[in-house]
Amino acid sequence: MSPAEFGQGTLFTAPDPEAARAQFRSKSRKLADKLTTVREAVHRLIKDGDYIAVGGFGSNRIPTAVLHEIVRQGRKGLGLSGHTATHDFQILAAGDCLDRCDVAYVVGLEARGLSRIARRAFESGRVQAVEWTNAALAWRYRAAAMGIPFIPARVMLGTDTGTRSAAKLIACPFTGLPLAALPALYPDVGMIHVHRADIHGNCQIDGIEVSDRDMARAARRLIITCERLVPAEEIRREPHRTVIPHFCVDAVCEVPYGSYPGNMAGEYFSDEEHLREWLEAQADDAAFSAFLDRYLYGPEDFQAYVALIGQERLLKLRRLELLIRTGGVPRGV
Amino acid sequence: MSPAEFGQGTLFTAPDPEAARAQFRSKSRKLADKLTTVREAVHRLIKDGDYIAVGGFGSNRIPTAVLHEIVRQGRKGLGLSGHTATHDFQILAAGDCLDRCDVAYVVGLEARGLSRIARRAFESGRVQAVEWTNAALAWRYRAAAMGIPFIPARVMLGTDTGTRSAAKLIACPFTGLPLAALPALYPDVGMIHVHRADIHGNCQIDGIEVSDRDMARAARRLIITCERLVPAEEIRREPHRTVIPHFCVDAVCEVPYGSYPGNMAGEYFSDEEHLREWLEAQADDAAFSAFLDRYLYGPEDFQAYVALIGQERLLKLRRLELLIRTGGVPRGV
Amino acid sequence: MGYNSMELMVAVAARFLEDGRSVVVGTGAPCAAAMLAQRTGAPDLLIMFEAGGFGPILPTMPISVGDSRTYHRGFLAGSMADVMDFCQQGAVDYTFLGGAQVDMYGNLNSTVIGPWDRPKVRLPGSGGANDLASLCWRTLMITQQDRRRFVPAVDFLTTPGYLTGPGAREAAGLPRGTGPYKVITDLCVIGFDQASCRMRVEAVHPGVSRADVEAATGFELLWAPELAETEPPTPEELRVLREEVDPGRYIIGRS
Amino acid sequence: MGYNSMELMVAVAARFLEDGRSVVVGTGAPCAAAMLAQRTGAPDLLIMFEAGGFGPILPTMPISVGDSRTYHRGFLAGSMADVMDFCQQGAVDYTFLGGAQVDMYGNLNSTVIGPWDRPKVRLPGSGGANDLASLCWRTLMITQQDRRRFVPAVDFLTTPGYLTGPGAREAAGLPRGTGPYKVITDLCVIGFDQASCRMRVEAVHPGVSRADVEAATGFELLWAPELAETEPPTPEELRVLREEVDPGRYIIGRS
Repeated sequence: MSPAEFGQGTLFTAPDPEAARAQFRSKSRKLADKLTTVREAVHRLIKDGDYIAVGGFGSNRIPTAVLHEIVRQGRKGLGLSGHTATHDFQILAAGDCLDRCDVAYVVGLEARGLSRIARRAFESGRVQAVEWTNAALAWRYRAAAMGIPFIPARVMLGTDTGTRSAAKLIACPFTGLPLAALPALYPDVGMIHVHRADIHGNCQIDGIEVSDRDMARAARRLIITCERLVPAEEIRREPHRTVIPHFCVDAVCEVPYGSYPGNMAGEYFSDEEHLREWLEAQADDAAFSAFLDRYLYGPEDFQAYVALIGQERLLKLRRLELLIRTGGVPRGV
Repeated sequence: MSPAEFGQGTLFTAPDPEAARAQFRSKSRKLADKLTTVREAVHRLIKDGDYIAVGGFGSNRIPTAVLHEIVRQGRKGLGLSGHTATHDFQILAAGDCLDRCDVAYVVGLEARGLSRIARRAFESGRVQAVEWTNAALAWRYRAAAMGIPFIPARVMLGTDTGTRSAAKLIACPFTGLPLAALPALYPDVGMIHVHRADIHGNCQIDGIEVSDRDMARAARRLIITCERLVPAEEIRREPHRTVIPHFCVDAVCEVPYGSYPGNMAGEYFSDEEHLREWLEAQADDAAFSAFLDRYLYGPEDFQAYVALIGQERLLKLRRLELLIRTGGVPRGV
Repeated sequence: MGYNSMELMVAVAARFLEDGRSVVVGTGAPCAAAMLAQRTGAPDLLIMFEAGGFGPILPTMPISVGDSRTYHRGFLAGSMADVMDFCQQGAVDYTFLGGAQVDMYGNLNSTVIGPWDRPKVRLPGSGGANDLASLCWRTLMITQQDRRRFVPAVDFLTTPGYLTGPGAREAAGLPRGTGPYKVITDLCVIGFDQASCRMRVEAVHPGVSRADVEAATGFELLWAPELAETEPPTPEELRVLREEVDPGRYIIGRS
Repeated sequence: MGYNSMELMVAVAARFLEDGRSVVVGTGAPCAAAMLAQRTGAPDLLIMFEAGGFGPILPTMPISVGDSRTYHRGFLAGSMADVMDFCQQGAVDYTFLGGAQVDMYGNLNSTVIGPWDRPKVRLPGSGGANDLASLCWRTLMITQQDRRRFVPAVDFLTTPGYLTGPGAREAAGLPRGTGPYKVITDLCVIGFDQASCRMRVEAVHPGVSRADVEAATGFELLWAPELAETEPPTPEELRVLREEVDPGRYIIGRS
């Protein structure tokens, strides 16, 4: 494959580190109080047309509250980094929020099946796709987090994925090896759900980080939702536990069950029944519209959505996550 | 500066990822019992002429026991990654173990002053220097840890440091920006002191990691010393605390006070008095020889060295580290 | 002892995984194969999941490759880059992949059916598949075999097999010595001919004929000179699979 | 209130550090300046150390830039790459550096005295200095001023100032808008002339003459049209410095 054939896709975000440096310079390093509501954070920090990146892994540790709010506030023309975008993607597809997507993994919910509305977003031509891979997007975040315009990698080579990407084929100056140069990806807005944060935005995550350490550093603006707000002193007791430092963060929102219906390590397992409802409702447009009214547009905020789900079900998911067997149907409180 | 002027230094280690891949392929992923003595580990894993990398940061969390043992076993012709090499460097210089060095920071002990024997190693021409920076060496480890032959960076540009490095000047394929291409650094042997490890080599570190996460992954062979051996189950209780996974590791040695006279976070502060003795003894060759006989060649192993220092002094360093004031001269046990 | 086709495929796949080696798996059959291998010949098989889980003691089958089961009592819960870095570095021996289409060189399509710019069906895309097939030493597939799937040419080359044949991976810059290793289908076990890099049937399952296999394949297959019959799952493999690996029968089913 | 030259330099340096900004410091005077700034005009100055410490509540002066004081009750204890990545990304506003030699463009030498391949004195090398001066927005120096140190040409250009003058940093590929900011010596405060990128004296310390400064400098200095006299340390600055920042007088001395 010649360099000209490789990387014919559109580059949705500029990899220029100089513009990004100016942006990062402008952010304050103050230990300010950034606590706010999800509504206010989305209102203030996400504009129509922005390019966004979602933390976690599709149905695990996802910032569901922010995604619902984006749909409720009717954001349009967003770009998305589709780094294992599963339930997060279908929420945005339900709101018809997107018009372009760097695709690594979209439209599927892993073994659960394909999302009809997500498929339709692409098949209708409404969302423009450029192809990448999960590692490529992860490493593109890393390049941005490092402040370099590209990082080389040995993936996408020889494939149509490479042809339809916006990477470039280069030769290694030391070894002559052909390499894919992956352009830095600086999202306009990142959104990440974490286990614990202080009001300044210092964050701890239990379990896998997926790509959130690098994505948090790559994002020009960053919204954090957390299961639990903790005193700043708790962060300072174990500073090696901090995954995201406060000066990357623009807004902190306390959202218990914030990854629901996704999994949250040590807190609650994914609600497979509700995810199945999401997929099945899409078979019929009217039914799906009613479904969205009930679960997404109806509740005035995420807490109302969670209340609709009910504590009994949430406790069941907690027991499932913690592998606590209750000898039959889990009982309510 | 033209590309030809830049990077005139010798590249001591091959950045070729293919050879490294073959090496990493050959390592076992078994949860084997890798517990051994420092003597055996050095004997088995470090050969004359090897290129080595030392973890920690000069006088902080350094694998002193391994360094002493390298000198005692008389290894010669070693190459060193001089990424803030301070007390570690002067130990190796005392044994005349080195003949080449990628220099970021050497011969000094930060504010403590310069090491005469370390200076002499370079000024005599016995050790060949190639110039780098701390970040450059850290990122070279990262390139190796990532399995890519180089990583671009915006340092060393326009300077004699760049000229005397073995980096290459390239143009960014996206932005045209001039960049320093830093070749991957795969040390033959890495050596790292950690807080806790299991017998398989899974490691936890408290406090800063410096560059050890990437260096551990970059090294072809890896020796771990730990303050404390812990049951494998303790590692599995908090898997997000693991900095180095077992399959990178070739030998695990339990060495309490293993960073002495360096600092070990949460355990003991650096012994500034002993470090001063090290520096002052170098003023006179005969005195230094006697000093080495007493502290390095005399003790048959690291525990004998630590015994020579004595528990009273070690407890004093612990109190200093923990900021425990004892109202005057710290008392013994 | 009776067994079904999925049980056979999982048991056969497990036998290819050597002890002391590492494998990146997804959910489903590959995960079941790796778990079975750990409980039979390969207790020290290191299981990894692409989202960042290393060496879990799996309490149940994961539902997502990023759910908390994938690092339950693991020795490392890291990042996706951790996993991919190790793959690129050469530390990962096996991976399991699948796709909507596969050709005779083991190239996979999981991106689109139809033309890319006007797809009949938009599929998920590479995910980590292109990465894993590019970087891990050996790629295995567990798949149903039929002409819709085993096609002369994939609509979109998402994930590299041997590309256009001998030398093509290396010429493209992919790491030397990597590539497709085995394809375990419901009909047979397929390897790759060294000279041509094409699929070559090594064994057919009990009761399956050469004609059955050819009828299910949209391209010309090579055949090993001494074609074997697949060793059926042993009673011990079936016991472990049914009682320990997948007691809920999510993967192996109830039949 | 009496004060010594080091106290003056530290106090002056502290005043240049704006609140809500970040600074990578070493041990010694730069650390003292940053600590003083936090206790006077810049309570939210973020202090970082190159080995990985972010935002410590410093219980004492660190001895090493990697010792445990540098992240004592910090909000992040990370890696050297963490710090350097943030510098390269544009998130770090200030750094303090020094060297055995400096020229009129603020280029520093900390590598060798004499020719590089046969040095009279081998010095430590760049350490993180080249990185920090390349990547942080503004570089400050606190240094004694004399002709051995302020030289017409450095023996080795370890760490970039403005290199050969206007446009040279950008041409070399260094991030736009970065470079030397202030040099605080025992005699005066020096900035950099925008047009020529050369050192320009902005203020002389009380009791110091222009001739004193010129006598201590091995190259031609520019002079600000309205030369100021340095504001001496205030009683409050001195109190904080002596009682809180450096009660052991390791940096500011006892005189």
